[in-house]
Amino acid sequence: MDLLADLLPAFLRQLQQPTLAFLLGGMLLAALGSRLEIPDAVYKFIVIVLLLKIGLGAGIAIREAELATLLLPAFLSAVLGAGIVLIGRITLVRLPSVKAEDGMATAGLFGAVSASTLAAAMVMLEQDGLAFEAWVPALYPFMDIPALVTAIVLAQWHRQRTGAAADRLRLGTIIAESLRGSALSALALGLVLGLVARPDAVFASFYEPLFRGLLSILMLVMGMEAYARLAELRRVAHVFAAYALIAPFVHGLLGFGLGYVAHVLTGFSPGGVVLLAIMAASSSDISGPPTLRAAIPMANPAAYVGASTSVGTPVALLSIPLYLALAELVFPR
Amino acid sequence: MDLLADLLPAFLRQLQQPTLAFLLGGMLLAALGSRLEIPDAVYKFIVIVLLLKIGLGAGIAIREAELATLLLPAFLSAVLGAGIVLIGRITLVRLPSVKAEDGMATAGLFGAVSASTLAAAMVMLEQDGLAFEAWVPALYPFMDIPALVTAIVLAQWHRQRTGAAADRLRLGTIIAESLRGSALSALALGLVLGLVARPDAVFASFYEPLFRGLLSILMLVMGMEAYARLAELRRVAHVFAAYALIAPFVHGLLGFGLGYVAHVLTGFSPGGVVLLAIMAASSSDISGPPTLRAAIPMANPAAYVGASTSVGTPVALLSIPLYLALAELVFPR
Amino acid sequence: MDLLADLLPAFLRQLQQPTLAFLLGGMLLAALGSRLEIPDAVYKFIVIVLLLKIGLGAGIAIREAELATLLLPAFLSAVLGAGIVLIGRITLVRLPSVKAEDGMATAGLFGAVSASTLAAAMVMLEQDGLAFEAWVPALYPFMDIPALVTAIVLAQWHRQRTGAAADRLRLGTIIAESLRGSALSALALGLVLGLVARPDAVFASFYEPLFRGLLSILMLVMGMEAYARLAELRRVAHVFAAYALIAPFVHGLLGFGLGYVAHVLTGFSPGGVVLLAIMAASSSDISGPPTLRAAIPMANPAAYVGASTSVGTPVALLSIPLYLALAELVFPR
Amino acid sequence: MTQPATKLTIVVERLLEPVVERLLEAAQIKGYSVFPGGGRGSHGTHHAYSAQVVREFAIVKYEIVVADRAKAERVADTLISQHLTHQPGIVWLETVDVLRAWKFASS
Amino acid sequence: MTQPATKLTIVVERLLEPVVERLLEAAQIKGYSVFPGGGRGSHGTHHAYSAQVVREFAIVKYEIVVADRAKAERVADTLISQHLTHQPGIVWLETVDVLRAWKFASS
Amino acid sequence: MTQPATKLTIVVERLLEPVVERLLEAAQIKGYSVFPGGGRGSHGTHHAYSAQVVREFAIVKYEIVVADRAKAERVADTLISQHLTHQPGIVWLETVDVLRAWKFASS
Ligand SMILES: Nc1ncnc2c1ncn2[C@@H]1O[C@H](COP(=O)(O)O)[C@@H](O)[C@H]1O
Ligand SMILES: Nc1ncnc2c1ncn2[C@@H]1O[C@H](COP(=O)(O)O)[C@@H](O)[C@H]1O
Ligand SMILES: Nc1ncnc2c1ncn2[C@@H]1O[C@H](COP(=O)(O)O)[C@@H](O)[C@H]1O
Ligand code: NA
Ligand code: NA
Ligand code: NA
Repeated sequence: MDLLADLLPAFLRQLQQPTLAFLLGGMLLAALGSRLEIPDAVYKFIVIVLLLKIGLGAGIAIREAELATLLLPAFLSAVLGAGIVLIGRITLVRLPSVKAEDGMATAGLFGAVSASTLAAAMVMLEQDGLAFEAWVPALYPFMDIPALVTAIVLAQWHRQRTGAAADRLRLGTIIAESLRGSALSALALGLVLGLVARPDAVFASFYEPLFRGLLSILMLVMGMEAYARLAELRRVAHVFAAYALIAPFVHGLLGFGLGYVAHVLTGFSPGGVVLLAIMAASSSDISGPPTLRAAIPMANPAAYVGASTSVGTPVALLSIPLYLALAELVFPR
Repeated sequence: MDLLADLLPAFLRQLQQPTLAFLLGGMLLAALGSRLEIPDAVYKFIVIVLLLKIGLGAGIAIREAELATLLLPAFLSAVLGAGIVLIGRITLVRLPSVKAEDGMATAGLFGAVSASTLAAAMVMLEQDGLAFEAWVPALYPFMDIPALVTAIVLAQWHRQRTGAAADRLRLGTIIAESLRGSALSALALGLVLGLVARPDAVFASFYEPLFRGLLSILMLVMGMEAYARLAELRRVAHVFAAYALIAPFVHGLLGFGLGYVAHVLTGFSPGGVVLLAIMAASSSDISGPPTLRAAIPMANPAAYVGASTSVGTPVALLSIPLYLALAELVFPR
Repeated sequence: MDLLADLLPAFLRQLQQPTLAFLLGGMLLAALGSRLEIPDAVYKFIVIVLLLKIGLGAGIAIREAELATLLLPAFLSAVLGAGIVLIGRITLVRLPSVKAEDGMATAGLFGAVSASTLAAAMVMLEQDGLAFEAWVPALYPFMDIPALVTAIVLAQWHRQRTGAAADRLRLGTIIAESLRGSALSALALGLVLGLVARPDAVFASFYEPLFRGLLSILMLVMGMEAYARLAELRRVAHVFAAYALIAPFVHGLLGFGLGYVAHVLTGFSPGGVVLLAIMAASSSDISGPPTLRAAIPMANPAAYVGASTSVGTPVALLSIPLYLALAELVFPR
Repeated sequence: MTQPATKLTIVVERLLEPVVERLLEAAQIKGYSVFPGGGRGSHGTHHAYSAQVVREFAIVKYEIVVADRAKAERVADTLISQHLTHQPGIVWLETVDVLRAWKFASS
Repeated sequence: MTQPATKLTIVVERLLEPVVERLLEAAQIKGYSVFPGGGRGSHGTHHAYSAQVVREFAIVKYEIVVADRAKAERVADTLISQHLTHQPGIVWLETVDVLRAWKFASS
Repeated sequence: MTQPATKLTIVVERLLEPVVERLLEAAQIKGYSVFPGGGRGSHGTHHAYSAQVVREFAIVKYEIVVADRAKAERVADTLISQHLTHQPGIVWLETVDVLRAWKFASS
């Protein structure tokens, strides 16, 4: 009760943060039938710049970081990614109205990471003055890839067990395909350039100052998209909407818990714990869907893309203040 | 004579302002047959960012403004919007070579407001150091919507009188449709976010610094577009070109006059008077045409879009220095 | 030997410059099969902004420059542009496996100038603190147009000699067509506005700060494009690849030499000498190909576009450090 | 293997998108494709690329393959008589051979 | 209701746009549609999206519906013989059924 | 002057681009055109413009003109049976009259 009394005003205050306000604004516009359109090219450009910025920042930071401190968080990220999919396997997929492949693909997306949610979280942490190791965003692929791989492998086992002829995909191929997607490519390129080149000047003069502004427009797109896809979601089983509503909180708290373990063991920063929680809570919106579409073609994208984009991503974004508030309780400053 | 001697050098100096220089440059490029192309996606992105910026700025300002001071200017804006269309009804539409619907649609566009002209005026006022209440740009819809509604209603009356079967459009629908257009949507979203969210940081780090630069590219597009559409205009009656050449001055002076009334009565700022004049002088280029096309399908877009985009908008833009000079005479600093 | 010992570490250090690092990164992504895509609209927008910036900067500078000092470098630029094509005519085109038209078109592109290479060089000179007259980039068309014109005229002579019916193109038409291309249009517009308008404020607040950042993304595109076109190049005679590998060095040293002459005669700055060398070394990637495609339709674009984009441009970009190092030796500070 | 069907092509301004889609909905037609473009006709030129100040006037082409030719003709007639008297737009029909004919049979 | 007409399809690079449009003008053809795209042929691959360093090589498709088949063939022949010997491009004709045939009769 | 040929039209998501292109390659078909677009079908709506969060799901239309109808049918059959059972996509064939028939004869 007391906790809630603490959380509610903090939550309402955070909704006024431009990041979330633009998201809600986009939903509102779509709901009111606005004809505002952000061109596809602009959307893609924004995502690439944001991911390059995240990668560059992380790469520059890793130059100075002690590599040993990264190991535990990276391992925990992989555990979270694969673990969330396994949890989906034994909950969502078991439900009577859920086609097995649809459920596995959905769990795969929720195990994976949303680049836009991660970017939003970074801006909101900065706004709040909650520090994190600059390499934390580089944990993204360590959570993303294990989740997608797990989902694809589970779907293959399922096909084999049910006797359907499945062309076996090899693990290496799946991982390589994931990394070739536009989101992870941009992030990885940024990382490598941040590590081996000296992009500090262009980072400070271009990527860093544009980050917040471009994010505000991305949030607008995500909001409009989320609303637009709700219609699609309505056509599939309701359990997907229910899962998409509840799962982010469960996954986020799991992430917070494991992050706390790293905090105790190796001094992982409070901001890092929050980012880990939010990555776990988020569900893939850019890179995951095409990977799954290619690897689990029998799954219905209306189910998994709808669940992730329409419900999962906005819920994850709107729950960022929750983890910030939690951090305030758990790590008193 | 003396006035002209004062105005001419000021005017020539203002033409060197990058805003107008880029406009003229765009026309020149088009006239010389340049193959330079600004992609559609970039054009749309620029317009959205500019309108979000205008809206955010106005919204942030309204938070602190006394609402009472807004009422008179808003009312005068609506009077101007509807009044300009009525003036067009009893002048342009009466001319023998003008089809009634074409004339009403054209008057509708000239009563409405051009977002790019408004943005250009804001930058030029700032450059000149002429202050205005930051909420003035939010008067845009108060002038725009009454103008379009008046034109559509006049066209419907005309059809009914001439016995043609017209499917009656309801007032509420027209207003809602206008607000759903991309321009007003972006402006309104900015306003709301400026009012209820706390976008000051992203406003200062992104929207404000990019405003001038993106405007310079928008002016380039407007210039090229204006020239390109001249050919279309040549195919319709010459009175449209004549109207488009003269009307902006008449409307601008009307706006200046009513703005002056507000100055005397409620202390409306000199900069606000100038912006009101320029909004009145401007003619809609983005949101008006599709609204009219849908609501007055019998009107020929070559007439009204040609008149507005090819002649009206450049004339309004190039007459901005006129109102600046007038303000210097009327409001000695 | 000693020279090489000086050059190598400098070269490796320069590869870490973000400009070249992003280029290599783009190649790497393409080689690894990444699905990262920079939308066409973004690519076009970046090129236009960079060229407007180059033009504006040069125009602002020319306002203060003594026109006489421009004459010699402009003349030398034209000599270089035409001369390089003539050299190609008596070397590349003579080789047995080379179709005459393919050879002339390729030589034409290598005589012409790459806007992206020029922009990259400007940023790297600034980074290195090597000053140049701000009007130097305006030499671009003085080298570009003579090169293209020479190639087209040579191809026409060739057709006539071989008895093929060629529709004679007139010189004026070729030059006008070149200037109407998007690259030279944007540059020329910037120049004119820089000269006659007062764009200093928007230059400083928008074009200048975005230059480096947008260039980094352009380099990414160039790198991906270079790799993607390698496959095409493999289908044409190997001499094109060999020419594209060697010619930039020959042309660059020629440019450096003629620039040095201007340095001695009229005090042309060391930075100007380097930029002249790099323009000579570079090969046209944006405006040249369509001009040649229209004027020498019998030439195979796989040969000339492949040679220029896949090999010529990256080699020219990667050789920028060479001319910087050379300048350090020749012009001790 | 293949079966004859009718392809209805509609070229209109984007402004009419909702009208066309409502007509198809009303006719129980579940499938169509749409392609952005430009063109020229009695109402002037519509550019296919580059900055368009008024997007809603851009040209789109609908291609609708249906098993039932009479239905395609009905949609075409309604569209033309009710919406294309003042607005730009053209319509034509073709006979095509489809695979998996069941994909084009509505309800 | 419908009347037979001829649809001429021309697939060329954007570079040839002015050529095609001049030919249509000369043949008194007042209406056509144009769609951006990509493709592959004897002159290599043209990408349909993503950054193209050379825009003018992009593929466009013209679709021109005319009442008079002979005229369509004349345009096609001129284009091919005068402009498509070295440049990429293909051309084909189809018979379609148009509504409002008067929209396709030139002058 | 003109000779009959077959136009194969394939409407699929961009995701299937490599599949379609591999099939054409295997069938020795050297020429095709591709157009970006949108559409609606049994797998829901694909928007033709505006921000698409997942690009790979956008609709593309392949138009492939070949001299040999049997070959076009074979490609269509393979595509449908091996790849379009779960994925969105439709396929149809038309007879067209081409100029320069040699451009469409494969191998
Ligand atoms: N004869 C034609 N062939 C192909 N497309 C046409 C033709 N006439 C008109 N169009 C298309 O239909 C649109 C509207 O035509 P209109 O109603 O004549 O203005 C044009 O912009 C073209 O895209
Ligand atoms: N057989 C074909 N079917 C459809 N389109 C083709 C075909 N051949 C060529 N094209 C198109 O025409 C363009 C030029 O072809 P080409 O002259 O063969 O290089 C290609 O890029 C394709 O867009
Ligand atoms: N009847 C149809 N006519 C034209 N295009 C269609 C039709 N049905 C489906 N399509 C196109 O094919 C895509 C996939 O269809 P489907 O396999 O039914 O989901 C759709 O998005 C449309 O672009
Ligand atoms: Na997750
Ligand atoms: Na007005
Ligand atoms: Na050169």
